[in-house]
Amino acid sequence: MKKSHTLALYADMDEAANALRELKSSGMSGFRMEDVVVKSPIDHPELSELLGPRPVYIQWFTLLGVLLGPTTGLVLIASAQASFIYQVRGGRPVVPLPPDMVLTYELFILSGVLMTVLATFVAMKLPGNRSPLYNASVSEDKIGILVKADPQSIPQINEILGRHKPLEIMGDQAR
Amino acid sequence: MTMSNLDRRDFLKVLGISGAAATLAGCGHTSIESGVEEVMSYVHPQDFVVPGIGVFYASTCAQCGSGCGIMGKVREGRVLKLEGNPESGISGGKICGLGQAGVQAHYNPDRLRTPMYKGEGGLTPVSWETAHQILEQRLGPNSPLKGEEIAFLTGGVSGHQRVLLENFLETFDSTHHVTYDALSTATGRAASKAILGAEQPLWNIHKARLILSFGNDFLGSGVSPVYMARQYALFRKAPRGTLIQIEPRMTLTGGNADRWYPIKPGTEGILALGIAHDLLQHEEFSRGVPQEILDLVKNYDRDAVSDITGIGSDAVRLIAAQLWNNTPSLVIAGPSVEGHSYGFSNAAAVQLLNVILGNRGQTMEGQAEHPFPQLTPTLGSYHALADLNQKMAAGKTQALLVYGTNPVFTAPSHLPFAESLSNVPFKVAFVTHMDETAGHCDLVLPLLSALEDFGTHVAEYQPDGVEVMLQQPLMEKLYPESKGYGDILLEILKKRKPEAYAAFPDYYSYLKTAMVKAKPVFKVSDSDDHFWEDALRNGLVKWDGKPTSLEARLPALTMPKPAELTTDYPFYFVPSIRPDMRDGRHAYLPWLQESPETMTTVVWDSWVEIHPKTAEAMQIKEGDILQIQSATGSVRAKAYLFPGIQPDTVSMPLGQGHTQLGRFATGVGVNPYKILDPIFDDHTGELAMHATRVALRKTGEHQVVVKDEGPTTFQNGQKLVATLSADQAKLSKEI
Amino acid sequence: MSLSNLIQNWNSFRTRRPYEGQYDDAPYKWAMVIDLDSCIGCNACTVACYAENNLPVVGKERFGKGQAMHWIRIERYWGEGDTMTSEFPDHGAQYLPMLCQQCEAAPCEPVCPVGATHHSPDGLNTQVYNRCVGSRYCSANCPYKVRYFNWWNYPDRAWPNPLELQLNPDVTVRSKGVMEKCTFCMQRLRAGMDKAKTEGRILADGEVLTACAQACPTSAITFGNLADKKSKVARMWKNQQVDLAKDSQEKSEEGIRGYRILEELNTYPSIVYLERVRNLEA
Amino acid sequence: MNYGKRIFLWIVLFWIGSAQVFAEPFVQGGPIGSQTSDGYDALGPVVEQPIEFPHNTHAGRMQINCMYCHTYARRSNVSGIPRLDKCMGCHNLIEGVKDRPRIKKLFEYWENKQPIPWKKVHDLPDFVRFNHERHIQRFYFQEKRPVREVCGYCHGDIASMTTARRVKALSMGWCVSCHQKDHLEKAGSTVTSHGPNDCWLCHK
Amino acid sequence: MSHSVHSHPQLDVQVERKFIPKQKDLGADVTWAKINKDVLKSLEKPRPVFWVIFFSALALFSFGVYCEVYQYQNGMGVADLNNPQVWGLYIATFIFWIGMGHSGTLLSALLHIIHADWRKPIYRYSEAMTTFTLLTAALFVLVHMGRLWQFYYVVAYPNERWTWPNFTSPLVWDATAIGTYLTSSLLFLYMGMIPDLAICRDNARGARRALYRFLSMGWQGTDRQWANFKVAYMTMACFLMPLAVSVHSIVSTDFAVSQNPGWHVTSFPPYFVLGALYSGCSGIITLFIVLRYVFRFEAYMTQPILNKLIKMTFAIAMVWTYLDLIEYATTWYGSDEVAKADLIYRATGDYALQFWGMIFCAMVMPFTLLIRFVRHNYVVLLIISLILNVGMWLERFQIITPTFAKSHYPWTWTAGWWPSWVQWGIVAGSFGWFTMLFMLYCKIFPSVSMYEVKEMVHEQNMEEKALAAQTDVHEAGLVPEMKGGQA
Repeated sequence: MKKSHTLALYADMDEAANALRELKSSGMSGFRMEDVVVKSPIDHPELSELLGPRPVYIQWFTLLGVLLGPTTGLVLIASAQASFIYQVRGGRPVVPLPPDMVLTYELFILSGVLMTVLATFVAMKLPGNRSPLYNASVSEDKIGILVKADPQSIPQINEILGRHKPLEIMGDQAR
Repeated sequence: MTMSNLDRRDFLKVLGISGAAATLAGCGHTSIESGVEEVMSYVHPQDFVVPGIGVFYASTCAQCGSGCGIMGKVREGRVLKLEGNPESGISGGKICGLGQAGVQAHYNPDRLRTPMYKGEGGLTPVSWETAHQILEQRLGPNSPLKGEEIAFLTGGVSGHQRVLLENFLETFDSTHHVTYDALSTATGRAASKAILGAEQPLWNIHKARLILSFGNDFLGSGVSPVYMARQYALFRKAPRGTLIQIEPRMTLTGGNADRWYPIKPGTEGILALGIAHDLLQHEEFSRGVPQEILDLVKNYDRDAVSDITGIGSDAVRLIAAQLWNNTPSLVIAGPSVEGHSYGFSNAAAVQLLNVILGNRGQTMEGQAEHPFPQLTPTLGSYHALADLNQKMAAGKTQALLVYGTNPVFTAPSHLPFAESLSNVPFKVAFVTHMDETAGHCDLVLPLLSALEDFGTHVAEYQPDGVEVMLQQPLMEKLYPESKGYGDILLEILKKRKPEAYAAFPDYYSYLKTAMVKAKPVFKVSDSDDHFWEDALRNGLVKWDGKPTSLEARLPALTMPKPAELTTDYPFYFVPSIRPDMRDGRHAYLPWLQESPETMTTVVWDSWVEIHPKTAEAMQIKEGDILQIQSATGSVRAKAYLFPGIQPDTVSMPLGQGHTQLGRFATGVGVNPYKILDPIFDDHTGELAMHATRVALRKTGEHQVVVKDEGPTTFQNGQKLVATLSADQAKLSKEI
Repeated sequence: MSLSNLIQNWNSFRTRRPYEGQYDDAPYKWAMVIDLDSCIGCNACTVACYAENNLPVVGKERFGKGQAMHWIRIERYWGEGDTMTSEFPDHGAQYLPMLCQQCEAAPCEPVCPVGATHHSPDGLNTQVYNRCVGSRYCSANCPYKVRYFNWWNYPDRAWPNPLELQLNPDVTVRSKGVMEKCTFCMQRLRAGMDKAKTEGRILADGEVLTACAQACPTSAITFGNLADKKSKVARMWKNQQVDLAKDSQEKSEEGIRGYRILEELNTYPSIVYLERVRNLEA
Repeated sequence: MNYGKRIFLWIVLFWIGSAQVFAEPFVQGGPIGSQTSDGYDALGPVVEQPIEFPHNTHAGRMQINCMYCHTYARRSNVSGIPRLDKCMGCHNLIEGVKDRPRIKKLFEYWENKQPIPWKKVHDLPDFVRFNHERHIQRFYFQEKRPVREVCGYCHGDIASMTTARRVKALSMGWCVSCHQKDHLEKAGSTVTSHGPNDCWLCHK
Repeated sequence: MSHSVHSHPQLDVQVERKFIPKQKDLGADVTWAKINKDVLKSLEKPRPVFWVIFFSALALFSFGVYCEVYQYQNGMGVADLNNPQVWGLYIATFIFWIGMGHSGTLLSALLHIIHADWRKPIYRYSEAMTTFTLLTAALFVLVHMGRLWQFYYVVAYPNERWTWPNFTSPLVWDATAIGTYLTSSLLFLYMGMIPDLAICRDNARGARRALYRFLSMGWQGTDRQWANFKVAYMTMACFLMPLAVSVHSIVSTDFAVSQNPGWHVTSFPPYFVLGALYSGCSGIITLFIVLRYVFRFEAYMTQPILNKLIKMTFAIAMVWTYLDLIEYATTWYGSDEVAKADLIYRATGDYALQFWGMIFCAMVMPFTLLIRFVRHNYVVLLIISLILNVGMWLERFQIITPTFAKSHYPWTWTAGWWPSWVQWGIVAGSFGWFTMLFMLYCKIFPSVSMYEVKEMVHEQNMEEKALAAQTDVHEAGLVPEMKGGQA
């Protein structure tokens, strides 16, 4: 079943929080709290808390990066040094550990960073298209609450949202 | 390895010049190419010729008169490098830097490539046809020239070049062969002859326990430096001999001395007499010494000698004591002893020591008698040039041929050779490079380089029997318009005296015939061809002459006291001889210009050496440009502070200051020959090169001295060159 | 497989050099002895090197800027300290032929970013011209300062025609931006070693010499194969009690002349110098 | 988050796979002939020679050993172009072909005593030294491989060409790939060794 | 600005001692909407002096390019480098630029980790500075290379030559470290900029809008995006801090692994890191003043923030001074005679002017930062921050040149070596290149982080709310700023 969206803009954080609280406690069918999205110019942990647990998985990617990067890096470097045209340099061992550790360390960081960035973009679903219900003011100073729900629940949701002094309520149909 | 001359020439043909040019691209040509370079092969080569592998050919080094046997590495028709020829008793497989640079003389970009004839606008290129016409017209069979009207001015020549030259003059009923050497040792040779009975005795350096050298740079610019250096190496092995060097300016040999004494220039004879004075106290030495000598020596006690020479009386005693303790010894004199108005007496006083010490037969012997005296080198002198100059100035000389010498550059300014040249109607120069003298000549003939021409050489100093050294081409001639010196002379001779010379198509056949004719003397039983091939392969033929004994004479001597320095000219002036530049004829060789002078490490320049103490007193810093003023003239040069010089002395190297000797020599440095005063040796009439006195004037200008050494000339506590006292060394245990 | 290669040869890859007996089984280890008592500072070696190795003549201006290219240079010192100890150099000058010391633990090698310089199996410090990118780190790190950089494109003008005909075809002419240094006349050694290998032997002592050793009029330079215990150079090293793999040498008695320059920097040079001897009482 | 987990898995796989690919060149060298990234073709250009020498006739039809003409290959760095008198040695005696244009040209050179200006086909960079002698000695004389194979490893099947043309990459990686292989030390022996790996062996 | 007391520097101590209320980092008038307006305006219309700076930088850069082309064509000889003096200004300036790059990370990463909020208005441009200084430094790697056209030999990639770079070379470590650092800080900069790019996107038109749209990748500021963003940002900050330390430590090994006197110093890594932070901080001060004026950022780059920045700079300067002095002390009291001679040569030899110049500029001048007048006079402060950086550049110069001039080997010592105009030209060009890039950046991208300043405003508001709610008047705002006793 195709879902519909509605977006409410709030100037005040407390009002937005109240709106969320009410949405959460309304217990109505046709929408899930997971589908509620808060759009804000800055991070508002207070609001996020109300949305329920939304775990972040980036650190696992980071862990993967810092494990794979240095190990494959070290093996590659050491094998390159030990490859057929290996040469002795300055009396040092052909596979010298301290220099290799330096490079391994750099690779550790590099792969960690790259994996983190990659994971972040994946997690943030970027690059992606903006939702049609986007309002430029959420990047300025307003807080937007975007709710995805069954079309029949939308009026009820709009009502809840409208109770907390929204500046504007937009919906799919408003377009 | 038999090879006819023609085959040889074919082999020496340069192949793959394009290959060489591509080498220049160096790292530029970094990818794999196809069809860009050419690769050629010989038409009909000898079997041993393998591309990519060098073949060594023996020849003789013509860079100086030492007559070292050399080998040239030839590959793809190019001579790449010269090495010493192990067959040669002189070089023994070794070679000096000057010799190595022979290859650059050959490939020099400034070589003369065509004959030149003086026309309206100076010298202009002409064809050989024209050149031959001119030569025939002037010197051909119809030439009216006779006797001293014709003069052949050369540097030292030997071997068949000399024979041909003299034969050539003979057809004019002339013996007017003038040999000029700007660095003539005629005075010293005369003194040696007078005392020891030989102009140039053999020195058994390696047998000597002590060498006392008065300014003789036998390791650097002496009579046979490579041979001497080889002997020196033996001398330094156990039991190690001691070298004491006494001279006003430290030479390369002085730099290697165990003890070096700076002496006031011109007082060497007095020091020698002072040493003799000490020695003659002992009956052992004074036995057989004539009374005149004893009387003469009596006046030179240590203190008197010390006053005059600037060498402490303790040092005089020490030197005498060492001569006493270390026998056999060897006492030799060099240019700084000879170059005074009383140079002969000075050198004789030094040689006297050898007689007193009984070095004859021990460390000094006579050279072996040469079976072909006509091949021996002619030794130059200054007064020969002065005589010629007089004749020329008087208009007596109608034709002058110049070969292997450059008097316009090396004659001092009081001998106006260039001006006198204008009195001679016909002047021919045989050169490989345009030089100052050739620039004043009417006809300049381009010679083959020493690596392209045949020839024979006999060294002035023959250490081991007698060798006739062969010079042969290592390469096809670079410039088709150049000709061999022998070939040119032979061509004129063929016209003047066809009955004797028509049989020889070229100088090569003349040489071969002459050498083969001399075969019996060398006690070889081979066939003629075999003998000749052997000679070419070895680069020499050898005759086992035994050293002769020396007969000592002790003539009466007078030893003048040198005049004091005056306030007008408060410095002694010592022109120093660079081992690589000699009289300046090698200044066009870039390797030599770039190789740092051994004592100062200066490159590409002239400079004036001053003792740091003197410089401090005069507030002179390194690089200050000084005017060096003698009574005759002045030059400007950068100051270089040099501790190895007597403080009242300044010294300049000879050889630079060319105005016409190719791109590498022209405009580099100044020519100190031009400020030498007209002072001559009383006995021989030679120019007294060390007798000039100069004044220094600061010009206020400053330039950086280009040299290899950095701001410090000390080891600064690092163990770089460690020195071990001779009594601690265990050389006999070494390998 | 690289990993198995790595694991199999781990020990050899982890060995520090030099170690005692390193060249016992090797056919060659090139080394030199320079007798400073015989050296007269005549520059014959320098010119020989120019001739053999295609060294460019840089000219006065560039020489003055310190851009000379002599792989072997004759240094002339006046004393051990930092000033003259007497008014005159009483015991002559102190000459030192300085060339690449072919260090066993060369400071130049590990720092090259592209590995253009490394240690060859016969104990030479190599320089691969085409690999060089010109970072000059090796020269910065060389305690002897015997590496020379092509500051200019010398092939352009150092050999005006026909001087270029003299160039040795066995040696690359280096273009601008490349580091170069003494190779112990590798082209000669290479040709000799190849010939010997074809004939199934190793090179005899003295069969191949470097250009400097061959020219040296006083034979002050002895060159040879240290791995061959019977060679002159090996006997001299032994006689002078210099051990390749030690950074300080213990001498059994006074008066043994062999030493290596700046040995205390742990470079393990392949050139032993013999102290200059002077009769200091003269 | 299923999406994330899938991505996670993909990354792990990709990483391991790319490490394998990355390691490959120094493990195995990659496919021979593929190392031409420096901008030249593995197949060299057609080179026009002064005489269009028919290798296919000499080496192909006549079955003449390469080293009969390129006689220096076994004793020098360079294999060399045969000397002119070598060509003449045979062609003087072969009357049947004397009127052919190529042979006429050859005689022209010979009569003028002119070397023939051949163009180099296998021209390595100037800083590289390749020693024919060692390769011929090792593989032809010691290992007793057929001469076609020994020469052909670098020069290709010359017997099928008229004038020679470069067919192998001749790049450093290409050289190294062969040096790295184990070769029999002698014919009949089982002892193997790989080629030397000293930089200064080939770089001068 | 609610300052009531102004003091004269000379009279500083005699100023009437009284409590000065602690200033807020941002003024009370800053609202979210104003932030957007101000910052976006900076992208449109900076003061005209912007163009003066930009075009002079472009001119300098062009001259540098000319010098480099000249050097490329003729060989490194035109730089008057020679056998011992193989590096010259190129490596000195390389290290200088790498060093400059370190403080951006310090501000953005370390201060982010420890939640020092005052960093927020100024971290963006410092990070941009990091990126561009690294780009400038990377130029020197190439400029310095004798065979620039073969630079790819240094890169580790499977190739037809079957060769690898030498992993034992500190230069390869350098390359790796700088590559990592550049990549990471570029990503860090970019990632931190995404919300701001979205703001730009929402307010721009035309080509700019397309650019911002492309770069912001569709950021909408959803709670999930913010949550992930925060975690990722913190994670990267944690990576960047040790990375920055490792980068300059590795750069120091270029010297420390060699045996050259004056380089073979154990304390070089921390010394270099601190030197880097030091020069970076003074660079940030310079740019602070410039940006504040050029882009009219007076409301965000406020005196209290500057004060904190200066305090941090001073502290770093002191640590650096200490490390520098103990380096001398260990050499002086050590037994390495060559190193000692080298130290003496530095202080008394040909480069004594540079040495004492460094001591003056980098060790003495920081003390002027203690003077209140200096801290409050932007012109003076600008000059002083430049002097500090001149000092730090001289420090790099006198690490390299005197060591080459007087190394282990006396024969190759040099006297009075001096770089040629080509070197100076390229160094000048590098300043032009950096300034050009940086100015261009500030013109195109928001150089003050809008969303973080918003956070800051938000937090200040919350704090005030909390304060108002509390009855306890603990002297949050009454801590005396000046040293001195109680009234």
